[in-house]
Amino acid sequence: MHGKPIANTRSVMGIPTAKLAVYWVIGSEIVIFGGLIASYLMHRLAHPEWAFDAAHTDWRIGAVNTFVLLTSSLFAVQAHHYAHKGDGATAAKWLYLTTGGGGLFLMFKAYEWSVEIGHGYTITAAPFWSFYYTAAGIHASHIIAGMIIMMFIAQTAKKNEELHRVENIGLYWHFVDLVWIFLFPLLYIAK
Amino acid sequence: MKVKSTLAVLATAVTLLAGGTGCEHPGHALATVTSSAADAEGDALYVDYCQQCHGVDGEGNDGVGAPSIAGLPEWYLGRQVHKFKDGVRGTHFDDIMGMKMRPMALTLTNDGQVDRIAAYVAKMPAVKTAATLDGDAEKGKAGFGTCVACHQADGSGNEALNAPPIAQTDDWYALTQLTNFKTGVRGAHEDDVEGAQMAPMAKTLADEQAMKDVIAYMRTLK
Amino acid sequence: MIERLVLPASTFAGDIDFLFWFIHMMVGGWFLLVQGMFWYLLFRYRYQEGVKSQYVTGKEKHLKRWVNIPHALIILCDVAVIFFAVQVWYNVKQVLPEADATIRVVSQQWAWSFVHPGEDGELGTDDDIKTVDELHVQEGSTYHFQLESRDVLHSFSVPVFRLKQDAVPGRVITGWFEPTKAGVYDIQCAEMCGIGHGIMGARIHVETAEQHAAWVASNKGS
Amino acid sequence: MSEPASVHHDHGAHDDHGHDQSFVSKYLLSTDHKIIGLQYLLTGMFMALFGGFFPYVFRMQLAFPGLSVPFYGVVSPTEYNALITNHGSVMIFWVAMPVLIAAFGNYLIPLMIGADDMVFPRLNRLSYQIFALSAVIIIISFIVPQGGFGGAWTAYPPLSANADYNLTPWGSTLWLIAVAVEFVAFLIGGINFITTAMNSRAPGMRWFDVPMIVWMICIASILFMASVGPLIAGAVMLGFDQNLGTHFFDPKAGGDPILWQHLFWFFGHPEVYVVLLPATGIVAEVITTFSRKKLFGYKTILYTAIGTGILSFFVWAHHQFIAGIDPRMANVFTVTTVLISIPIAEMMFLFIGTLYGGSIRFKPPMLFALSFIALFMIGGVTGIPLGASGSDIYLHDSYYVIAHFHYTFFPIAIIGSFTALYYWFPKMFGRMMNETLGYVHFWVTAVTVNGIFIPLFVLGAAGQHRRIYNYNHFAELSTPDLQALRIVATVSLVIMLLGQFVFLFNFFYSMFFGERATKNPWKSCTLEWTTESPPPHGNWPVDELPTVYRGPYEYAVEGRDEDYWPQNVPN
Repeated sequence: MHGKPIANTRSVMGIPTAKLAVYWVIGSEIVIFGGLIASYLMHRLAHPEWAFDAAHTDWRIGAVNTFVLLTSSLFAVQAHHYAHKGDGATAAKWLYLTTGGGGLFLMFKAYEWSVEIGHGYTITAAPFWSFYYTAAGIHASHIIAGMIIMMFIAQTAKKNEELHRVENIGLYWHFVDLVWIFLFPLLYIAK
Repeated sequence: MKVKSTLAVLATAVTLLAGGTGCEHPGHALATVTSSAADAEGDALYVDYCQQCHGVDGEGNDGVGAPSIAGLPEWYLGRQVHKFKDGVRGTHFDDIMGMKMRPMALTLTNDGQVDRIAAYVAKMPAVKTAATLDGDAEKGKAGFGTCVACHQADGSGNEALNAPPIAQTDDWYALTQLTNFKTGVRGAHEDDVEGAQMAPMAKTLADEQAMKDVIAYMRTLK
Repeated sequence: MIERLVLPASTFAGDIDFLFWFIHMMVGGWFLLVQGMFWYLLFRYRYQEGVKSQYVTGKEKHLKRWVNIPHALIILCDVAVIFFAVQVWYNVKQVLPEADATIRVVSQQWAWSFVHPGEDGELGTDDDIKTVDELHVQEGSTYHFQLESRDVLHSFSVPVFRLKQDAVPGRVITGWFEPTKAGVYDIQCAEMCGIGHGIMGARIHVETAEQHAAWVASNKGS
Repeated sequence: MSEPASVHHDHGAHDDHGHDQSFVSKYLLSTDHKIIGLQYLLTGMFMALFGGFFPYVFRMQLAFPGLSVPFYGVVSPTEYNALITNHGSVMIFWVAMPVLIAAFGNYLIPLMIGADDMVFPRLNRLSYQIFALSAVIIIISFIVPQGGFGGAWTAYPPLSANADYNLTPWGSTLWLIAVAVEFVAFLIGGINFITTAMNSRAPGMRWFDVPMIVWMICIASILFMASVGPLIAGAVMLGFDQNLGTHFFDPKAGGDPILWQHLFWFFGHPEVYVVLLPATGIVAEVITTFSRKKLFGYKTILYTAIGTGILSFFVWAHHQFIAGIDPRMANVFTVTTVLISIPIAEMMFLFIGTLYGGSIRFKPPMLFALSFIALFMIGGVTGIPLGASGSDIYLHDSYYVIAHFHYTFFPIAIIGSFTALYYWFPKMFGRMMNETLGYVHFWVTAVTVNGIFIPLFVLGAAGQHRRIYNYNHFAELSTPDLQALRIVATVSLVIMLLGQFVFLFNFFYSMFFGERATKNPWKSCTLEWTTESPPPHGNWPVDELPTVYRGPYEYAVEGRDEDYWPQNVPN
């Protein structure tokens, strides 16, 4: 609306303000997912019989999705690289690719879920499935939010404005990726 | 929370004002006023103490174990609430639903509250809830013969014989209560004179399916 | 201090009362001391014409003493509190003494039901005595209770015994008590369990051996 | 990012040009941290009217059970439960948090660190808007069919998870949504506070030159952020249990109700310190100013705050001693809980030590700050018998607990807020509050609070349990003696609530007709007193943003004429 306050331009800690804030965002997200994963683990360890349900997840789709997300994270690194050099247009292209990776992830996810729901493994089918859909769903909502923000940032980056944001969304994206790295073995591999 | 009762009080106030200023027959107006004041009070009591489980229209809630009560006769409602209050119902180890109702009845500590609620609920239009059981009405017709003596052929009940109307009763509730009567969960208390009349009748029904059939027939009556 | 308000009627009630008294003496002494210091300072250093405040940073050794020494003493008191607290806890909750009898306590919205072992002293046999809102135990014998819930969380609380234990649906929680004084006391529900929580009470009848035997005999076959 | 400061110039130096803004853009859509702070403050005060009215209703019911309560009517059990549940929720989430953290955090952090605004002004506004939305949702939750949620503010499942148990399908869902939305608002706000205080301090302001309240609000925000995450995850699970039919917390289908208790109290206990710390920060500011003293051990106070914060993550299960957890765990948590007395006692000692050698002026803010110390001490020491597992067996969920935590929360949320309001009112509105009315308000509040809660200690020790709407149903609790205590508590409450009207009158009257305030009416050292009262948009003229030369509490420094030495005055 108005210009930025002077407060925003100060950097007593030597870290750009926006980046500092992103670290705090990630910190608060870590505890959210931490709580969720800890709850899941507590249950999982107490109920070995959940392995029966867990066996019905499709680890191949999970693995492909892990690969897709990791690749998109790589794209985000590329975007940061070009943004750092001041090449907003190329950075934007890489950001679009990253977003595309997120989209691909969601498409696989949608297919996977529709198959599972088709087999009757709905969110209410068993406690395992409740956790499965809740954890993956919260994660997917982060992917969607990240994609939306990334599109906006790509728009401004194209005009060579606010290039520092490219790195910040990249940090967020790596974090979302990392959460998946935790979720994948816990939900798919551990049988 | 108090929206409904506040509205009722407002309505009473408006009636009062109207009666006090414009009406040509003061006696008639007074009658209207008192009856609607009683209604408003009954309504407030219903909202405060019954609605949570038995629903806005007295339609009940099978998830909670609360039967449909709207339109049951005043004498029956009042007597049952008093039985709950006095520990004649709802004090058996296996009467899980009754144990939920008993404390609610105990909260009605002021004199006359039970009667006012009973009068109010009796005036509510009866609600017949959807069937939840798979009984065969044809087969149940024969079994219903036992019931006719007290509850009448049309299931409308008979106050003289302490028999409430049963044509509107929820099937799940009827089944639980028949089972309770049969197994001595209800009607076995020494002070439950009316329940003691019903208990042997329930014992004539051989098994659960027989009960379901009778209930299915019973609910075709109205 | 508690014993003046509620009768202690179980073997461990005295321990808990002692702990309560001990902690209150402990913290009460500190409380009075610190409040005394606080009010003294307020009075001593109130604003006076021409008197300037002192520049004190809190690093001065002779002043820091006033904070550090009491602080070290508080840690000592903490240790004492922890010691007695854990000791009492261990005796009441962590170890189960040999039981003379076992009872089942079933909680539900909004009533307590109890299963007594009956004449044979064994739970789960035909002569079990099932009651609602009424628990009968014998003075001087040790009981194990198996606490269950049919729906939500409840808490089995007997103030005269200083006993409290939450009931968790899906679990059977075992605890113990040994009544020491005959009489009739309150059982309360101490965990929010819905709209009837406020009246989810029951009575515990602590009876002498003869009374208890008579009660068991009178309930034979029920 | 690299926008030149001059763009901002016209909002700082010539702030009066704001007059062409409409009311909406100036007050409702403003990104100015001071306006947002006031929005939080007024919203919090508005919610306090709700949260304060509820205890009037249920205490009247407890003192005179079954009778019609004036201005309300007869209280049914359902309503009683909804009232106590929402009294707790509203007071903590919609009064204490917005007033202590958000309102004063927003208003004071930029001013006290010498910045012109928060680092993310628009995010700041968004945080308020989300908060306002949550307040609207919780108000709506009272008037939906079946009434408001009545499962206690802890919302233990399965009661809260299943409408067949709690009988309030709408109320419980809306309550949960409101709480979750409120958490999001405070996460956003908290990130803004921390980032601002970390990165935007005035030139020369080192870590230990930061005023205590800024520290405390930031530590509180970090505590909140670190503790609320699991509960947010839990809230999603509980919401699914309520509305999608999952069974995370329902043992009938493999769930575990105790899990919620862990998630809730892992947040719930640090939450106490989330609101406590800002209040102690406020007290630190006020007692230094009015006793003309440096804090007795600035760093030690800071370390005790951090220590308390860290310890608070390891004590949560003391709320669950008898909840069916492994009894051996209770021993561990007794130790950690009793250990919390170490930093907190130290902090109180240091506050009292600050009074030593002072020149104490008993103005209304100072009286409130002192009563915080005196009252909070009662709350503190009565926490020990509750934290000690052995005595908690008896005291758990009794009125002793209620009295204990009200002796902590009342000083924190109510006394702490009043301290801050009386102290910073001249800065916020440019006028002084009426002192006589302030004294009347103080004495009424600080005396009657004891009349409310001391009887509750006795009732708790007598075995009276919480959340019971009519004690006449229990033979041992319906004695005339105990009933007399309940009536004493209720009468005290009514007097106290009436006393608050004195404050409300004083607040709004002084806002418009009070005596004009100078820049620095209390002769305080911190930076907010170096600008106009009220501060213009941008806080200082843009080329006069302060530079800091010393710590925040340099009172009575030897060899100076004035007894205070503001942070921004060069040697």
